[in-house]
Amino acid sequence: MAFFLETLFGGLMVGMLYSLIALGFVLIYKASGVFNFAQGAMVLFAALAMARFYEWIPKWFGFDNKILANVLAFAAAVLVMICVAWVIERLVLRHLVNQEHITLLMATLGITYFLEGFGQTLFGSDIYKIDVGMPKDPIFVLEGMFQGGVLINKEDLYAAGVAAVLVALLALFFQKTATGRALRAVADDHQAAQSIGIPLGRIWIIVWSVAGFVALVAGVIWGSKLGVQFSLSLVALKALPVVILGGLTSVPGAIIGGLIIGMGEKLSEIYVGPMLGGGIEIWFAYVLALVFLLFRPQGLFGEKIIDRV
Amino acid sequence: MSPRKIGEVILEVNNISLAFGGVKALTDISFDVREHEIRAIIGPNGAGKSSMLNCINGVYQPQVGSISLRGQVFKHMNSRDVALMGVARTFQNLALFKGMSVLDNIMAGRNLKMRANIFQQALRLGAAQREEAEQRLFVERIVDFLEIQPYRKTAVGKMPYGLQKRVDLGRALAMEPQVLLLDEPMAGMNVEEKQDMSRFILDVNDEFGTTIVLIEHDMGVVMDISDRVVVLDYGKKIGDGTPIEVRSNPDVISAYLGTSH
Amino acid sequence: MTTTFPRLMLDHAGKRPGAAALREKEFGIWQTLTWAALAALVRDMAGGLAQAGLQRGQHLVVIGENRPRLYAAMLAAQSLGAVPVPLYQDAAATEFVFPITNAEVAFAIVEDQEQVDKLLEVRGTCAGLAHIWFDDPRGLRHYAEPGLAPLDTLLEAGRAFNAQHPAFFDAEVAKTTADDVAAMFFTSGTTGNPKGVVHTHASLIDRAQAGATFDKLTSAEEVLAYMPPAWIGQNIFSYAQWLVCGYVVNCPESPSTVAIDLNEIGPTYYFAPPRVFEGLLTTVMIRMEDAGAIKRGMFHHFMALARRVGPKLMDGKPVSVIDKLHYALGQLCVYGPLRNTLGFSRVRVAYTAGEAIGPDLFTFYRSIGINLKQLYGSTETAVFVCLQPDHEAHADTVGVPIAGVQIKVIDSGEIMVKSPGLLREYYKNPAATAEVLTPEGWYHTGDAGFIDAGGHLKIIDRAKDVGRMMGGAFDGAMFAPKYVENKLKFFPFIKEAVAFGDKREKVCAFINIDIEAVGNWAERRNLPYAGYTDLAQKPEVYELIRECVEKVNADLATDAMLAGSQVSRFLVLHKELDADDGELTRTRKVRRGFIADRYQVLLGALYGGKASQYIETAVKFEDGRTGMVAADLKIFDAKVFPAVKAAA
Amino acid sequence: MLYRENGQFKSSYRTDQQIFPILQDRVAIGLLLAAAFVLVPLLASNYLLTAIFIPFLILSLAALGLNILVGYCGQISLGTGAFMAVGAYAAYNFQVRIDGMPLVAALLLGGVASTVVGVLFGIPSLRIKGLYLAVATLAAQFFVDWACLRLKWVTNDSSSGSVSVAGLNVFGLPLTTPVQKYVFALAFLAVFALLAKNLVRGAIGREWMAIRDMDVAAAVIGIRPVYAKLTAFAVSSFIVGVAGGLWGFVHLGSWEPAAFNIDRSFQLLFMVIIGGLGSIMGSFFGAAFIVVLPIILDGLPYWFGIPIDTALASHLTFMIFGALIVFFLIVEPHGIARLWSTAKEKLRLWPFPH
Repeated sequence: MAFFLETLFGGLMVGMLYSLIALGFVLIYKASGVFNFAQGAMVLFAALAMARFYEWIPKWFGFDNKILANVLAFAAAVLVMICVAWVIERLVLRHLVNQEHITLLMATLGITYFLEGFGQTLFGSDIYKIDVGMPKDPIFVLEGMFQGGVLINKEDLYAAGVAAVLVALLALFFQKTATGRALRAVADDHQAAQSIGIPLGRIWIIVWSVAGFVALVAGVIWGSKLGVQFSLSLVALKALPVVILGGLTSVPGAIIGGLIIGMGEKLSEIYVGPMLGGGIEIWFAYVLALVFLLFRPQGLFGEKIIDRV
Repeated sequence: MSPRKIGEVILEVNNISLAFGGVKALTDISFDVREHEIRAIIGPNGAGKSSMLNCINGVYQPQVGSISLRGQVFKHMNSRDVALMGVARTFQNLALFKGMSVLDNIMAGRNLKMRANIFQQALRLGAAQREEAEQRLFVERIVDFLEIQPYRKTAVGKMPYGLQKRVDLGRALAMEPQVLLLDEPMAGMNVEEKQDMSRFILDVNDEFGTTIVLIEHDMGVVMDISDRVVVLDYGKKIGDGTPIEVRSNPDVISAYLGTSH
Repeated sequence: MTTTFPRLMLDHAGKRPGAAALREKEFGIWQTLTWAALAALVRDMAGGLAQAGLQRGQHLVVIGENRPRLYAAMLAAQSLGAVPVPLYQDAAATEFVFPITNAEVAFAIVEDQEQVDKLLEVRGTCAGLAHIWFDDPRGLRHYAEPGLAPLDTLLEAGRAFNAQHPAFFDAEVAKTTADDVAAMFFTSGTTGNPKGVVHTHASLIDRAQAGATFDKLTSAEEVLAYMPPAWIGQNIFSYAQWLVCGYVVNCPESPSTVAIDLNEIGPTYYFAPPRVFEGLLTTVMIRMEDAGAIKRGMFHHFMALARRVGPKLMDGKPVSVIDKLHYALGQLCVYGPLRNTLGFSRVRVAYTAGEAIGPDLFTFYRSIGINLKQLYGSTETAVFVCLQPDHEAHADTVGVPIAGVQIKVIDSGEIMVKSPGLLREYYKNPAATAEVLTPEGWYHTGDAGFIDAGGHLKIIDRAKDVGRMMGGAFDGAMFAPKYVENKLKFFPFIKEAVAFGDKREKVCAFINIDIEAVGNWAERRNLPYAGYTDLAQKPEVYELIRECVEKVNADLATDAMLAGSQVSRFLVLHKELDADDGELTRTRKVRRGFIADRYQVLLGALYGGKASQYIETAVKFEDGRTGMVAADLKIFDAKVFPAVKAAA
Repeated sequence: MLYRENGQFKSSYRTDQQIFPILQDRVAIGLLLAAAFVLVPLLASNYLLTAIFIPFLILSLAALGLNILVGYCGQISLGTGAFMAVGAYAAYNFQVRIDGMPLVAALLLGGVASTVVGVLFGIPSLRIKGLYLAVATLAAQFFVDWACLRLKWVTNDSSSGSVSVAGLNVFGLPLTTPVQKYVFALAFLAVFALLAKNLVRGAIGREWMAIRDMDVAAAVIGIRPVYAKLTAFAVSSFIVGVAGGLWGFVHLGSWEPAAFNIDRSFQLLFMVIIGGLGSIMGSFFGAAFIVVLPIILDGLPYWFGIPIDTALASHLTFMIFGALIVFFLIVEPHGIARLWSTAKEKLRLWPFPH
């Protein structure tokens, strides 16, 4: 039982991170109708930036203060991600306005490749570490209930906390701020939004920047767990089924989907995996999402698609 | 000119209601279409005319009501079955296959007549080869009928709007339909194009005895060529009868005066 | 010549039954009709006609575009010894009345609903017209008119009839002799009623043969038939010579696809009046305007070369090796591709006739390697009188008299012709016949001209139009309006011109601008305009035309004989001269007299020295409606040059 | 400019519907084939053959298959690598488990296996559209990756999932030298290209394109989306599967699942985009482009004497690919094939611009 709970928690933690990345997808999709395959690359890119600035900045300015270094590096990374967003809007999005989804998806594939290449050219392709000072030591909870209690990784707890906060903030941002409302308007209907004078271009830059920010946070958390390296860009692939499950256009969908996938993946790995020879978590999420789609093609919270003719 | 003889009821719509989420597109619509007649459905934009056709084609599934086609009653229509039962259809805002040539677009309308299996097609064995030629001949007759010979091999996207409308009609004719549903065939056309199109519609009805259900939002054209007219407004039926009857129907008049047409 | 058209047809069917006789583009491919199939078709049709009561010597009207079954109809009629009378498919219904009544026509075979409607419209006045058969049933399903039936029913009947009388057809064909009447062509004369020109099998076949031998035509030629079959030219090239040589005649899919069809077929033997070549050249130039700078540069470079070298090569004159190589390069880059896009890659012999052709136009085609030549002839002479031999084509002459033709120029300067191809008579019009045919069998061509040193015939003008100036600078000088008009029309900007001056002190002219060419010219100078009338009255346009007129004057001045014909005042008409308004003949020749009457006021203004003149004119539109065109026309003066005596 | 079409008129639908209606094109293609079958084997060095020609041919075949699904039927797939893998491993199993199994048969059976899997993963396309489907196809990719790695029987119990074939022969003829392999692959490609062309210009091809361009209208004229989409998946994954077999057997000789991982899927997708969606010819262009480009990119620095380390080179390659994809999607969404056909049109209309 305790073991089960541990796995469950573990799953939830991971799930929270998936949600974080999925959130990036949803944001961009809502605002620009783009299924941003490059989210993963952005995570890698952001994490690389963070990691390297963390090394470089102290050298440049000749000080030795971890906190300050981290803060500055983070700020720098944020700036970088905003530039990325701006460039993408300039060079890609505005030229592909009102194209079919598929075309846009493929464009983001292009962006993925470019960012991966560019990121590693710029920041190098070794393994770097991010240390934002998250405690590594595990803690035990519910010791009263089970002897030995349930082991939880403190780091995961923090991470989950951060993720939760971020999600909450984004939700607020969407519901309350003017930009948020504008975003929703754009999401509903580009032309209409344009006609009432919402500047599409700026909206897109904002959204992609936000997505970039989310990517950065995700990158930092994952990075500090596993170190920053190319494989980081693959976490996006883990997040895809989450988006599908939750529905491309739904923020809560992304969160809940994330948790479901997170748990499902871990549990299946432990309880089903062995029977199949293990390592099934890579595809389990997908098959789960796929099977689910067959019954609800638009995902958990996605809007129904009506063909107009 | 010897008059066409109007036959029995071939298509009947009974108490159809259709809603998207909360939005009611159609409420309790009923009307019938007789063989060989030209039956018009008119009404201001957004009156639910296209939705009506979409129900008949099985593009939309009405929540209430039934449709009976050539005696058979259906709760829901299935697009293919409808096609197999000889109902063809054109679209309001051109639903042509943009990537394909005029010939291929119309050829696609012959797909139900194609018998050769995929292997024969891959090897283009006798059967497939012959079939392609036979169907091509049929398609060419339509090209000839619609007077689009100079364009047969151009991609439909590159053609002037008026001619694209003809191709759309051609694709429908390729199905040798008993019933032809035309969704605003003259929308966005200049006077000359409208004249041509109405000539084609009359010719179709005349040469092949095809029953025609015609949607238009501008009354002028319809009144000239149609035998009976249904009038929709905000998803409700507000009039049904011969052009003259409809013209004198107060609800219709108000509906049309109410909306600038 | 002892054979007849039906016999020629049967010969081909006998010798080469499988060979293609006719092709028609229908349903996207070229449907081929072999000689054997044609023979069968004709046999059936003849049977049907016979059973319907068509008698030897009676007339059968044929109206429509070039369609195999209409050609068969003519053969069928001839097989029975009856006379096919092709009429212009684009003529108004009323224009059918005279021919039909004049020739007591009882039978008509027409193409489609359009023609049927026209015939039904005039049926009231043409009581005799008992039977009308149509080729294309589209839209005619519900017509319930007595005697109106689809061609297929006629063929049915024919098959049945032939089944009962198997020997009938061949017997009838045998009965017909070369000297029987083969066909009748109505010439829409510039004045009065049209005249029916009667030709025998002998006359037509003899000329067709002569022409064929002259250009060594074989049964391998490909011809595209796109001009009105009622025009003798089309008839000779795609009927008489077709049967004589046994080559293939191809019928376009529809008038709107002629260009495409021409390109697909790539005829080896081509025939068109100058205006067609003119139209082609204009489109070439316009399309090149859109080309990139480099391409345009290349094009103009090689066209310049072509103008310099091309004709020499065509006429087999010596050319320097460098030029030869340079031209060869041009072949690759421009001439070859150009011929291909125009559809002339395979042309071996091309003719232009009907009216004079501009030197620039003429040399353009010859210089890019198309063997374009001129011929001289008319309906009355079965076309072939003079032809230009290969290597001897000039813009200003019309070639040498060919086999069987005698030519003499009488004192009045009119050209007289004697040849086996002369008409037998004008139908039911002995007076008119006597006017043109002398007892000795000479034919008055009505053209003024002379045989030049090289033995080539040079035409100046219609004899009756040649006039004399009276008073003014060139008192008593010769005035050749047509000659002047043609020189004007040779400019791409001028569509039509009408010159006046006979018994007047100076020459004045009406001008029709070419809306396409001038319109383009205007666009390139972004000069806005609303329609023809507006554009015509732009001062810029007037200046443009003035330049042309003065060029012509300068040119005329060099010829002592014609110096008097220089144009000193002109105006640009507010409407395009139109056959529907009777200003042009169906073959687009200007009716000078008619125009002079119609636009009295304008003439008055021209000679009265006014600077502008208001006018309004009733016009008939294609759909038969009529309307008014009104405008205030400017009148410009043009510089006149003193005659250069030396040039005489 | 080089075209002389006068007199090339068609008097039967058969001649009008042939693949190359214009004489000059038929000649050109004839020469091209001759060159490919005769000149290349004679002249090309072993390096060229193994490094460029053979990969080009096999990837062209795979791209061709993918193009049918994405370009003609409009169903995007990110799992092409998986179907190649299925083809390769299935062929391998037929080869090793059934002795005396002829190579060609093994490859084709591999294709069949891939077809089955393809249809299986195509089924969602009936309910799921566009983006959702795209993601769904990733499921195939990951599942197959996993299967090849973890299911021992797939790799005939080889650890690490790597397998190898040797001593190949076709109907008794050895298949060992690069030239032999090249000709073998070329033959496959030629035949499949022809068959594919026949399909896309036939009834089924029109159904695919109809679904792609306007699925509602397609349904209304009686086309069954189910049938159209599944046949597209079937045909596509069959060809891709065979290509996979060839890749493993002919090109690699011994391989492991990584040879068919998600990067392969993307690479093929890029070939199709850059080459030209909905164009058989485009598949070849795309393949050529993506096979040759990296080699040039690697080569360039050395030719210009600017040494850059391989890591950087590969990163640059990534960037350039990415940029090119975006470039093509923006500037010429129909890829090189469209450029080609416009050029051809210009030649036909020469000297006129249009």
